[in-house]
Amino acid sequence: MVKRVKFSEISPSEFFYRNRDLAGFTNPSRSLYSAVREFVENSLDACDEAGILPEIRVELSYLEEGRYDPQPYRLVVEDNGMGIDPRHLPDAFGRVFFGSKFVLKQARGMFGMGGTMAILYSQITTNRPAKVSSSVDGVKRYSFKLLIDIYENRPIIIERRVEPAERRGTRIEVSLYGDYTRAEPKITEYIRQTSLITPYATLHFKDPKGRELHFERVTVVMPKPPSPTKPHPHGIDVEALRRMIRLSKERTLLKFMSSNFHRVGEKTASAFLEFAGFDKERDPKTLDNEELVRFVEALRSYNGFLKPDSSCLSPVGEEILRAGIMKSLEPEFLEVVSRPPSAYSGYPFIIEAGLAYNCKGIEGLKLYRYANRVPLLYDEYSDVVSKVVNDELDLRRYGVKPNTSLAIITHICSTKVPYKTVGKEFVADRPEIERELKNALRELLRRLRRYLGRKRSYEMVRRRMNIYGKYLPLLARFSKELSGMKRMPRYRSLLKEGELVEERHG
Amino acid sequence: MVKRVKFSEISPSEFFYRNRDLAGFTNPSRSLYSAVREFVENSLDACDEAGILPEIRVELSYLEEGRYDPQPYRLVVEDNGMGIDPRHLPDAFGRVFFGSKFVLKQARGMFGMGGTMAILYSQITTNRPAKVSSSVDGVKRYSFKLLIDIYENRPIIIERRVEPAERRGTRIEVSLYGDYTRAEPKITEYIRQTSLITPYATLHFKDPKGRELHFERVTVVMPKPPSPTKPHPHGIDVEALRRMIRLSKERTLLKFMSSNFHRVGEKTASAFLEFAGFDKERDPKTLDNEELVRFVEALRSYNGFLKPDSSCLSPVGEEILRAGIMKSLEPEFLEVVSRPPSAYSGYPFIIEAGLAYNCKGIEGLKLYRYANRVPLLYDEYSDVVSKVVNDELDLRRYGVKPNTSLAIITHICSTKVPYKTVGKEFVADRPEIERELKNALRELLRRLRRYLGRKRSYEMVRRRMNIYGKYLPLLARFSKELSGMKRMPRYRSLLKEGELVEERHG
Amino acid sequence: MRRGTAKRRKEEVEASLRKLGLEVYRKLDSGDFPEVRIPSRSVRNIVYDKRLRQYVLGKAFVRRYAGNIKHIRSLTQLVWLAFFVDKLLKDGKTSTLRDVYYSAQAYNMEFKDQAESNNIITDLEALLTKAREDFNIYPEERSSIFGDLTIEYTIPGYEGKRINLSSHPDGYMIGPSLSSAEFVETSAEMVLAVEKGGMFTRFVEERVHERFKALIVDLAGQAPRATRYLLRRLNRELGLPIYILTDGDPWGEHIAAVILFGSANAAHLRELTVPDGKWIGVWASDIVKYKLPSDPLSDVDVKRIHELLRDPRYKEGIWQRELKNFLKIRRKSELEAFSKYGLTHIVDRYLPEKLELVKGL
Amino acid sequence: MRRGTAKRRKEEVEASLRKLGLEVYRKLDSGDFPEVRIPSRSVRNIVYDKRLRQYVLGKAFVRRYAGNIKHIRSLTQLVWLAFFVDKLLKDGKTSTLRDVYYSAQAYNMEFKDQAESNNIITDLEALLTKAREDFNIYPEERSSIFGDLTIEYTIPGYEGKRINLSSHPDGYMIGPSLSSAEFVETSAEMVLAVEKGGMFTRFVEERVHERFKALIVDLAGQAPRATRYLLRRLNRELGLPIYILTDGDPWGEHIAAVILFGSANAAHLRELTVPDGKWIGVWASDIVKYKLPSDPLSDVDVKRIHELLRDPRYKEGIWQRELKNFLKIRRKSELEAFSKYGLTHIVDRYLPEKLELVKGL
Repeated sequence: MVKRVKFSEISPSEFFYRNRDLAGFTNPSRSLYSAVREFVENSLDACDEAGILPEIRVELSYLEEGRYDPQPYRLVVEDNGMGIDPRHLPDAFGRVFFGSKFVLKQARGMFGMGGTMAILYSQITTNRPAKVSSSVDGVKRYSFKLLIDIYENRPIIIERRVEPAERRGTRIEVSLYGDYTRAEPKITEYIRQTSLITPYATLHFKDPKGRELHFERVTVVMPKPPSPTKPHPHGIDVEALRRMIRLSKERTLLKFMSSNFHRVGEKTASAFLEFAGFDKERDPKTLDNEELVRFVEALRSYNGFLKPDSSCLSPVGEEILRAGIMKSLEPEFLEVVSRPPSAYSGYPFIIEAGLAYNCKGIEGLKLYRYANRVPLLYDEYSDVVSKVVNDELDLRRYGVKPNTSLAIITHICSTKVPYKTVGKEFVADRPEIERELKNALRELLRRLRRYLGRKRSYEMVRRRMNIYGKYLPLLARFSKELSGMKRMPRYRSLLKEGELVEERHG
Repeated sequence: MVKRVKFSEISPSEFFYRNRDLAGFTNPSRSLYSAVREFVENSLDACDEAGILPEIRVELSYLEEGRYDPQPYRLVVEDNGMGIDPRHLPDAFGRVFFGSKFVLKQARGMFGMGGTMAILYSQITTNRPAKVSSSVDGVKRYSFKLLIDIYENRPIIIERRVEPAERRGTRIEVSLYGDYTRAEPKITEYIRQTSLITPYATLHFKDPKGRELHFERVTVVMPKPPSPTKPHPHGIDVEALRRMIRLSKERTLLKFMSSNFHRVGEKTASAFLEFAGFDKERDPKTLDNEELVRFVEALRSYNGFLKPDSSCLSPVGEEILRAGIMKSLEPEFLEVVSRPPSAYSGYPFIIEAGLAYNCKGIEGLKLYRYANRVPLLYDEYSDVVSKVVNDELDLRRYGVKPNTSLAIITHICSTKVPYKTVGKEFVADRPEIERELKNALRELLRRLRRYLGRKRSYEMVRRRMNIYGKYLPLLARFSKELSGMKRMPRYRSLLKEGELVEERHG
Repeated sequence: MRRGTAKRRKEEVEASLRKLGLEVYRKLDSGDFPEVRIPSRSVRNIVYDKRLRQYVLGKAFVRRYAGNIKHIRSLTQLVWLAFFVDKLLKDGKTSTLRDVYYSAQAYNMEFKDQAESNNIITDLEALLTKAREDFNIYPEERSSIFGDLTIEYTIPGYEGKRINLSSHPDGYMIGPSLSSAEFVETSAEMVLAVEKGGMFTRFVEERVHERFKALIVDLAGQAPRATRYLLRRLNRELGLPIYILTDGDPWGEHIAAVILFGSANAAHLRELTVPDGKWIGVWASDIVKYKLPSDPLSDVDVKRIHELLRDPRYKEGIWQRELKNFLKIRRKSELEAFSKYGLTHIVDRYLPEKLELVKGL
Repeated sequence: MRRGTAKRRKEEVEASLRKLGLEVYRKLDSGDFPEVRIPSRSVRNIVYDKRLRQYVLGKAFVRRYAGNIKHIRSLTQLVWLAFFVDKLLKDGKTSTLRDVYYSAQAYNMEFKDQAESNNIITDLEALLTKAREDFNIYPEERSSIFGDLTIEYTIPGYEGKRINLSSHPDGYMIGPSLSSAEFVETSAEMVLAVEKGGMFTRFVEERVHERFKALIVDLAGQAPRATRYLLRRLNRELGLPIYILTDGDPWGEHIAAVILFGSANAAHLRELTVPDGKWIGVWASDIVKYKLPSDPLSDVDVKRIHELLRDPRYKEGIWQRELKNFLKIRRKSELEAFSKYGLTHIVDRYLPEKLELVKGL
């Protein structure tokens, strides 16, 4: 007997409400950590994008005294960033898939839903509204109390107020169930690692037990902020091309190409079209399916395109990275490298990496993984960096002995980091990323090998200096005694020659 | 200088197009595996729900001969299930968040987007339309060629045909980029493990090299199909309650309770409302925020509710599980257990587990993880089962020596399995699930310990039988020689007593 | 000089064995399960006897009762061993531990491994409070002796024969015939026991036996029991003071301590110790005083020192002081380290200085 | 009976040492860097000499040239060692490997570890084709001997003294004085060398020396070089056949083979082998024939057999046959396994049968 099957559709916030595990809100401990993290990242983004030296204050407190974990907490995160326009403020925090981060530009947040998920989670667990307030001008501050209508995927505004502002920036306050006892190590490690990659930020954290962590900025140099960009032709798939054509107003392939692709001007476009065998004057909208496929295959195989530039990316830069690592790890030897931009599936990315040898407080090998300046703390073994370090590099080949104190810091920045989960904890192993990581780490390891080699050979040379001075007289004395001769042999002339022969033998 | 920030909203299929890594479509090898898997699961669901003994045919072939991996493949999956109504067929495969699986009932597919994602992926990589056809009556078969309009999240129907059907069921054909060389072990392992948990199904797999895998059904007993259910009061959060009230037409709390909650009739409802201090006649829509919170807290702490029954769940059952494991692993010793239903966050679940000792072809410990009859092959170390087996159980305490050939089979069935990723590869560590897993495995391990103990002690007893017969005469002889006596001592009477004393000593 | 010690001991052992046989026989013959009570050798029953200055067993016993199926096998093994030893002694033969293990098979007895058979041998030692050398069971390891000592053999075929142990400068093996020999006469005034064969040869070469009127013993590492028994006899029967010279590390110190005060795993035996003996080095303080080449202590060394510091034998005097010195200087030296000053330095300088010093202690 | 062997060898060594000293001196004195060429001991230069029936070094040399900074240290060490050995011989003193290591410090020389100093000693052996015992350098390990052999010592203080090695039944240590003694007379007609001390004692007890007119040697495992040298001298100078009795496993077989044909790591030496000697068991075939208690071969045993099968010393006859037998039966037995038939069985039955059999080979 066949039954009738009911079909239906749900809203995005409904989907994520049902599947909040996907976004890192698995249990009270992990959820508390995820909430801290999502808000801090939003705050840092809000400063970076405006070129403001960040000053972030995080405060976690018990909602009621004397309870045991898991229990409700109040979480406040406050920044001096550029603020959010009051017209968008409720939507930005009360609607899934709504945000400023759906353009092709590097940012910490990416799915446009981290903050909203944290509010969703707090609402589910404590049923208290979130309080968000923001000032874009340092004059007026707009405050909202809001809940999320999950069914409809929209914010419900409970209260709206305008007050005089003391300074620019955004403040968010939520009440949520958490387990700080278990989350504490991760949260403090998160803030510590964030300060390593953001040495131009000042971070304050006050925990529910009243303990405070302060990280003062050590540099006022900020990374160049990124600007939105067009997609690179090497990474375009058929679907992407189809959509670009539909959205484009250009009527010829030449114009279409030169106005829609990253670093493609008329000259490049026309060379490419000739290579691919398409008429420059053809209306892109007339391409049929087969032609679209051929066009994409030609885009992929053509070698004449310029490499993606990094204008849309905001790498930390060697100087800042070096300052951050130096301050955090105090290594004996440190090298950093910023790889040239590369791309996967049309998304440009840059790998930055640091290698710190003989660090304070580190025994053996430790990985610091970052993606778009966000530290990744969970699921290390599923990450592409672990895969490269453990499976692809043989550290001993670089003269690194087991148990050497060694920190490997990797930073992948991209307009889109290929996370495997919405919880943003580990990066998928795209071959292009794997290759760049390998190149970066090999370069650093070669420099470390040179350093270790120099260190050793310096000591060698000094030792050799005295060898002839020591052994020739002994040789003379023993051969005299053994042969029963009366006087010492005349060996002095050899003292100098010894050195020369040595130099020849290298 | 503060820049203007652009806010915008995107569609769900847009989101997943941008973030296809999340759904397991990471690289050509993984994507091929994910596509096979999504379609096979849809097919099995379509049979199970209608009580049809499944017969599934999977065929993978090269789209063009003589190319190298990664290359385009044709994937065909065909079943004898109940078919899909032609009115819903295009939406079911061409729209994200549209499906039959958003009700509270156990099914393999869950996010309502696995099949759609596979089609999305095939479209992106080969730009060829998918062909889907289905017959619900065995008479007429409706066929569609379709593409997905990602921007608008809806199917584009390219061709629609009606033909006479040879039998009931659904067939789907897609062309997609893949890497079979690397995916082969996972795909064959997936089909093998699927046959273990579905011994009532016949599975055929033909691979691009022309090799075939056949798994014939070994039983015609099918698990009882699940029926949709209402949520259990213990697992309700404030948000869920708010939504139930909004959707309900009941005007009193008593009626509201007894018509919306799992196993709550008027008697239970009235006892609860008394306990919680709410007026039975109160209109649920008049509850304010504070009251909602109090109501939910009362729901959680009230002990009078019945446990969730398993009508909405479809465990495999001990008989079928045993048949499947026996056939696949041929163990020396096998025990299976089906735990009573339990619930987390309002979702009922059942843990089933098997423990197979001394299996064919298994060395050391091997985990077979299933969720709603789906084998989980990736990311074993992030899964709750690994956590329990490795961290919470000390196998040696149960007499299991290291390197013993041991298979642990776990099956969690639930109206909603808390996956950590959309790719459905590992289960989050909810405390309720962890506890049930622990109980199930401990029970099985205790039985194994008994078995191993009996095996040992049987041999012990036999050995002891002859001990007195052997040693008493020797003792007599040596003491005679040592003491220098002439004749043997009269010890024969002791031969019987020895046994008695032994029995007394236990 | 007492005489006949060796012979008297043999008769004692034979009498105890017969008594054991008789007890078991009588029980069996009257239809009862025989039993034997053996002093327990468990750690809790090992105590340090301050008066005897050695480890001894306490009052706890282990019961081997033939009526218990878990005991009958080991009890039979024990009685078989007593019977086998009795035969060895009567026939004037010796045996190794390994021989005992295999010999059982000739009697339909078996041991599951060497450890089991060794354990039964120790049971019999504990039961009779006699060392296995008294049962004519000798280990493989041998040390050796040299010097002016005339002995008279008691083993079959050599009864009454005498030799003097100063004729062969490479040394005489200390085996069954020497262990069972009677001492006749000596001109020696002390015994110098050294840890290593190389040093033994050095001492002979440097005529230490003449210059110091000494018998020289090569301990060959941790001294075998036959050697410890011989040292005790030399001390008791001939009144010779015993001086022990080892490597300068905790292991060397322990070699000396075991000879003087016995070992925990021979707590069931008496008459193996020489409480009046002296350890004459190499002390930790000698390493500093003589500026010896040295190596840093390893982790194992340090761990061993901490173990010994808790041991009652090391509670006082030189024993305690030197352990602490090792810990302080964190270094160790071997006997050969004196070669830094020439091969004869240890005999010419160190030995006389040290003997002088120790006599005053 | 040849006489004076020991003395002649000593003079040869002293002459070679002086020659080495003179060469180095002359080069230095004429302003040139001295050099020494030492036969290479690398695996590629070790070849099996069928005629000599032992491993020997090929024609390759290693050059130690003082002008090369990598060589000057080891060349100086070599010359120092020659000087030190010369002194040892002149003073009639002996030394252990360890002593050499430490003695260097007295001369401002140092070795970074014992391995380095041992290696230089082997260099000098290879250069002079003489064993380190010829340099008066003896290892710690000692084996022993018993039986009717009268020797005359040559070491200082004992020159001309004679003793007979049958007076002390526990055995005489084989050390520097025995190695350097001259043989005076013997009534023995063969030498029986056994792998283990326990079996040695058994043989003495069972009067094997009288019943078989034999000298009995305890090899104490893999025979030290001094013992191998002694066995060769007993064979060459006294014309005594050498019979070797070991455990029945590949390791025992190899102990015998090394005595007869030398070892690869002494390929730079001659006069340590006894190619006419015989291995009289325990053979793999004896394990079957005598139904001996046995243990299964371990993986290491099997691996060892396959190594030996590739070794030219094992290419033919009994050596090849028994290795294959071990592989076939997959079991091994110890000498003590004969105790299954009573302690004296090995002497009463096995030994005469086996000697009879082997003489026919």
